[in-house]
Amino acid sequence: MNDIIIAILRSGTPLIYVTLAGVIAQRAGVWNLGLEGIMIIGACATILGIMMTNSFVMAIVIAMALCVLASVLLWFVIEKLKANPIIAGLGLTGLGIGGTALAVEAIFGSQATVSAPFGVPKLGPAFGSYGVLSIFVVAMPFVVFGMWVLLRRTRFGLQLAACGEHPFAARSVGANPARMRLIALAIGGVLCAIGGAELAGGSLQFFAQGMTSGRGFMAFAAVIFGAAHPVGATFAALFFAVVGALGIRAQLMFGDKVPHDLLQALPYLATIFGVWLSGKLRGGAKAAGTFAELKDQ
Amino acid sequence: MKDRILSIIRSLIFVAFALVLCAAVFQFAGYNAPLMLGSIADGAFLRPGAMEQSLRWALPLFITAVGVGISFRAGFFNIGAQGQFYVGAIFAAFAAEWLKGGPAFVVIPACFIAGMIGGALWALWPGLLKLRSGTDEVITTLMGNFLASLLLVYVTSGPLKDPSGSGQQASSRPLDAAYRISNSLGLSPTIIAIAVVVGIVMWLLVNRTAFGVLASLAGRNGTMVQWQGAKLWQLGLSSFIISGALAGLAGTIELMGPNGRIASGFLPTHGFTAILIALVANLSVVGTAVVAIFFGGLASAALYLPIMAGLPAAAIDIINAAIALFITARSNFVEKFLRLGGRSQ
Amino acid sequence: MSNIQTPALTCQDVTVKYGEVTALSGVSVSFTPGLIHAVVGQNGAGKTTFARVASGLVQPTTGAVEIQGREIRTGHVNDSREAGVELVHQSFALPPSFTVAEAMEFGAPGKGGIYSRKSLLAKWNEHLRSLDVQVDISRRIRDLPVETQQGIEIARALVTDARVLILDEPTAVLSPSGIEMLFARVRRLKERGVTVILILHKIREVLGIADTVTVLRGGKLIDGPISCADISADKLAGMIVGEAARNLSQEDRDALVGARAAHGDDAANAARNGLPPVLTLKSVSTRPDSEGAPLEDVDLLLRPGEILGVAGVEGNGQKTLVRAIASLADLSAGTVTLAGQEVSGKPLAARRALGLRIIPFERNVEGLSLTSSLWENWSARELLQGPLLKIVNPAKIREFCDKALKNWSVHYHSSAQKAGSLSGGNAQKVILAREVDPDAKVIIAAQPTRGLDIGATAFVWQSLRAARDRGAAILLISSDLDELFDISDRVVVMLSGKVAGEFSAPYDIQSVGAAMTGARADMTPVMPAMTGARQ
Amino acid sequence: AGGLVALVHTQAAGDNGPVDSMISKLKQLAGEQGFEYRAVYAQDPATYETVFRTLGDAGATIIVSTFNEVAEPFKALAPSYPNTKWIQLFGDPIEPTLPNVVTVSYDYYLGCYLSGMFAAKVSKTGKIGYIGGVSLPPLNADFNALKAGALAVNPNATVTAAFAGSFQDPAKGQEIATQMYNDGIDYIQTDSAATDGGIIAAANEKEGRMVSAISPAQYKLGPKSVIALVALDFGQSLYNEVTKALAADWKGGHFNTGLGTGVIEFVSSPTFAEQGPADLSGKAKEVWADIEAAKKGILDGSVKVPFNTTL
Ligand SMILES: Nc1ncnc2c1ncn2[C@@H]1O[C@H](COP(=O)(O)OP(=O)(O)OP(=O)(O)O)[C@@H](O)[C@H]1O
Ligand SMILES: Nc1ncnc2c1ncn2[C@@H]1O[C@H](COP(=O)(O)OP(=O)(O)OP(=O)(O)O)[C@@H](O)[C@H]1O
Ligand SMILES: [Mg+2]
Ligand SMILES: [Mg+2]
Repeated sequence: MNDIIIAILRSGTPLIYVTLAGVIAQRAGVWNLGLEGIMIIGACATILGIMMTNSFVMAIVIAMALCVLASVLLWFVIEKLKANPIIAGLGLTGLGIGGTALAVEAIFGSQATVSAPFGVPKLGPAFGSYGVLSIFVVAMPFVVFGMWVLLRRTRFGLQLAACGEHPFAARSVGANPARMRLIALAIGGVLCAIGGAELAGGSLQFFAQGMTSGRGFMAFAAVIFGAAHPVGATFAALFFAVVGALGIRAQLMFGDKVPHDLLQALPYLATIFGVWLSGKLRGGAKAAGTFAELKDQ
Repeated sequence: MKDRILSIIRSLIFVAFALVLCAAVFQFAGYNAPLMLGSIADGAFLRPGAMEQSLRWALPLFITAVGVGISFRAGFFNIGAQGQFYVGAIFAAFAAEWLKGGPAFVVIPACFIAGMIGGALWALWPGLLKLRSGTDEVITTLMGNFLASLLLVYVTSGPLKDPSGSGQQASSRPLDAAYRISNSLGLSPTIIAIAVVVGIVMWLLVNRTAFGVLASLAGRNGTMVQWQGAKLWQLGLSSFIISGALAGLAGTIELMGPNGRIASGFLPTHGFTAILIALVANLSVVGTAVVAIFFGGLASAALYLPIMAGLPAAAIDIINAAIALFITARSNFVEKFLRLGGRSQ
Repeated sequence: MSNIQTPALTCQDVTVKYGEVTALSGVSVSFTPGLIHAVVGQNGAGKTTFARVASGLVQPTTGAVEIQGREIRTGHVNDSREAGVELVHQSFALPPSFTVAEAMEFGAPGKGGIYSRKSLLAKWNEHLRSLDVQVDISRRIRDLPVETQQGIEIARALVTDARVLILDEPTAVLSPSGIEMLFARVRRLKERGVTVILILHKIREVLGIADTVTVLRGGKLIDGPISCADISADKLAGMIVGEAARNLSQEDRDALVGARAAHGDDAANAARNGLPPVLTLKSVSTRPDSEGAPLEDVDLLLRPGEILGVAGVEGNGQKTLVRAIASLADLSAGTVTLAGQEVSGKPLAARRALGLRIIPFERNVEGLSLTSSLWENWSARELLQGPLLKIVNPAKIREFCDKALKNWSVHYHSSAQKAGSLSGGNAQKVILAREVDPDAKVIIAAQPTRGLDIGATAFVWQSLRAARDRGAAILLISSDLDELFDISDRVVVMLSGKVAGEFSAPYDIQSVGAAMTGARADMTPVMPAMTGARQ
Repeated sequence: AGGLVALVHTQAAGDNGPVDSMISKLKQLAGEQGFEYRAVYAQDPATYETVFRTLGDAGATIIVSTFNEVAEPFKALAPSYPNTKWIQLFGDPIEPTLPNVVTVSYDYYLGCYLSGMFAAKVSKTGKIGYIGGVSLPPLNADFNALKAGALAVNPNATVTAAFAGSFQDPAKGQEIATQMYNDGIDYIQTDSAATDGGIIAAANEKEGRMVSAISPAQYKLGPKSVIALVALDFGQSLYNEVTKALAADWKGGHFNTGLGTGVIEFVSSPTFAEQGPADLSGKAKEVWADIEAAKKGILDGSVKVPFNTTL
């Protein structure tokens, strides 16, 4: 049982941090498809940062700074240059994946995996089998709670949601949607940095090319699945982690009887089923209608 | 018209800006930036045969992108083009396998029909889920892409596997030459004709039929067309099916044209590029053609660059990404600049 | 009005340009504190723009704004709010997914710390109660009727200690009783020393509540503030409409300024009674759904050449009635017959083919796609009448559209412009141009004059009458009793999803009112007030 | 010397194994012999032909590429570029042979067979795992050989396969490996490029977990867990073939290389022998003679290893 919990927490935590970044952006009205790119920047910067500064704190600060910078770039392009947020987000993802590869190549002369001497601090043996968990895993529930408070229990959170849902309403109470989105994306940058750091440094302690492997997009799916609610999306991300783990289990149990490709498809099928079910529970096709034309006036 | 030209100029300015930015970064990282810029132009449009190569990549992208445009117009964020493209190619490959030995004039059309049906089916289920139970199409189509890639692995290393040699290739058996619609260069009158027909038909559908007008109205405000007596599910499902069928058609072209087979993991970014093209083109059919040629050129240049300028694969990703980041920018300083001082708001 | 007092709000030489359009030009006006001021003008006169400048939402191209004698930075909402100006928007600005409590909280001033759901409920319940807004505070905005939404907007605007409250067309969405409650609320605010600026269309409302009136036309200040005591309804109408005043018929002019129209053309009534009905609802009941009270056993009969008014307090099944006729609500019992054919199971398309036309309640959601071009909006009905793959020619459609829009004297630049860029009156005319065609047999007109200026209102009435005279049957649903009485040949009253009574001219407002409130004793005290809006 | 030598790799760089070693050997050789080189990543099978054609047009003297997937484009293009020497590593012979194409076949699965035997001997639980990137035919063959090897030693052994779905997802590799180890599997054969790193990381978490990887570069990732390698020295192979091709008397044809030639080898880790748990390193040393014997048997044909590309 412990093993299962640990495994789920480990695979779920990076996803959850990035999902929260997606949630805050979504609520502020930005479809952030750059999550993948920002996350990999966080992963790369953490490992390289540890190698260079030999300090975890310095490394995570560098990672956060770079991720916030990437987020701000996205904000600038969307908000100031009025670019299409989806395309710009995908562009940022490409920039993150290519940029980290190029950086590794430029620094080490090869694209091979780079390992750091240590990673994110762990709980340590005092906690028994949970000792292998990193502090970011432990912090995760608190961060989720914090995000829930920020988004659902403060005036700031309400104004942020108003900026996403009805910018004119937000403006008419004096909130500045552009600035709110900047704040949301910057906070998202910090969260993505943590997500990336946890992915690369939580238990692996190395950076490999493209190691986010679509987790940013899964996080985005979790945002949609969880209806941009911090807790809902967290559970959606956890759901992805659980079905991922079950998919592996299925391969180990039935791999000799059922084609592996089919077994690997199970998490995706489960996701489709989950989204279908949650859509049904939320009231079917009617509820899916959005306020598409609720534009800033 | 003036607006269109303006927006093309604007895009070009931002693309140039992105390229210069990349060049600066690469120069800084120790690569030869002027050579890079030159190679892009060469690779895309200037060197002999470059136009053909650009078109080779552009035409299937165009077909998929037009389809993507249809479903986006109808208000569905169907990002499943990649999966629909794969499933189309898979269906066509099965058709080709089963009909092997038949006369080309039967087999080729049958493959195309099979491919379009495959693509359409792969769009149909997310469409049904969306329209019947409100299941978010972003997630279902994204999952559909993953599923289709797995299916491709499965069929190319299972039922359709090429048994030649030691049987270690994850790809289907090469198609008989008689069934190919182009050589491996991928440009033939047939393919051009298909693209032109698709372009014309889709242009007519979008701009000259009641369906086109109503579907985009429904995409912007479904409630309003419902009050006009439209069946939303009919409009919605048709757009899903059309976009899937077109992606499937593109998959079939890749199979029967340049590739002559399907291989595990082939053209993995086709769908995303098509979405990019559709959005950059603002979903207009003519715009899609223009933008597809631009991206075709880019694809062609991306294969040329690492060879001529010695850039690593990552650098190519960066160039593509920077272009994506900036290509839809519409800062009004460009307009201000173009109007030379004219006041604009 | 004494001169020593510093004005509550002063605009100096305010000009606002949106690109080519000049929404306000050189407007200088100042409002005495503690009074109720009305601002009137046609659609597009610049009233909303003026309100937005005052509240800091719009940065004027030139000009200055002073509040309580202090000049404020223009274009900064927070500065205006701090100075005590609050604006209640014409189309409300509350995020639909918010609960009432959240909608109150998100606009409150200051940082506000962390709240709990309970504390929020307690806090805003208190506030709402103090303002007489009755609502379940944990419901979502999108599920609330417009009156309640407006109450919440006003309450939201009053969370600060607002000294100047601007209400942009608050009466447009209200029923007579709602209007009276609003006016009572406004009068109480006045007693508390708040300066209230009301943007209104109806002259009788202006004269009924305001102390002064200010008239805008074409972005220019025509006159004001003028004391309401010094001006007649006729004169005011003339000032608002300007040159066009001469084109109004006496009948409309009377109606607009609040005089009772003459009714009772008995000969015509008798002739109509002989004709077979064109729309019949026979004991229609609908399944309950999320969108309003279900119908219960409704019988309705509509003959060619008549205007049947539907009165009722909002939320008593009028919406469902329209949706049932449009086949958008599920019937649980009963039949609908249209032009002699039973259409109970038939979709809207088939009903429209038989001559059904609908001017829906929600102009901007159900009636128009704001982000689509005018010609697309205009052509939707006809396009849906043919097969989906029918080849069409947009150039031709645009030509026809231009012709139709010209016929309906819509003010617009090009048929390619987005519907969202039209003023309310013009937007409504686009819908009329689409729905009132020669083939129309039954026209359902739901709140067709809501938010329209007096000229446009008269225009709608004329159009509906003309359609009736052509032989079309019109079902007019309105919360404005005056409107109903003025142009309906018969009126039915809806109450809790049932038809609670039928009346014919001359209407007795007391008995109609009694039917509207029915057994609901709690509503009865409001009754006398319902006629209060009428001078 | 002189000219342009190009390596077209169809797997991403950064695998700590074959691709990285080919690139570095190419660099090294370029330095020694003074030619211009390019390492081009061709991710997409649909683009192989265009890439080769562009290289041919650019006048490349030697084009090296890998795996069977490039066979069709090689066959199609080599005749049109007679002055270019084409080398396909890890490929089947081309029939009929082309004068300017060399194919080199590898029998990596044989190494996996030996790994399976070794696993069955050192495993305490008799449970053996295999983690591949994607379920492609060559990987399926590796797994089948691994299983055959294990069963040849211990008919009661269980050999379980799982695929990460990507060659670039170490976190997934770690997750799969952790589940396998928790199930009692104590020996995992990796076959998933950069995903391997995560598998080794999972093995490092508890003493007694063993991994067999692919490249000596991986020793340092798991000094106490990487017990052996089914080594595949693509880099050396590239070095040899390109050196031959640079000489005057080069001819097209097919070469078998693999077990016994130094290109493919099943080797035990010297690092593990020093730092690994004493019981396991002792056991490894003890059984190694049997492995050597089996290797001889394979080479002289007395041990038959099945080759099966389906799961
Ligand atoms: N910016 C946004 N983007 C997408 N959906 C949003 C956004 N803001 C709000 N929503 C929607 O609003 C709905 C309600 O969200 P909300 O956070 O109020 O839920 P809740 O159940 O009230 O949460 P809590 O229990 O924390 O108060 C969500 O289901 C979500 O669909
Ligand atoms: N954001 C905008 N962009 C361009 N033009 C605008 C904008 N807002 C208003 N206008 C134009 O400015 C003019 C004044 O508009 P405004 O909304 O102030 O009129 P109004 O008097 O409030 O009309 P109504 O009675 O219909 O509410 C109109 O011509 C309108 O089309
Ligand atoms: Mg809530
Ligand atoms: Mg207005």
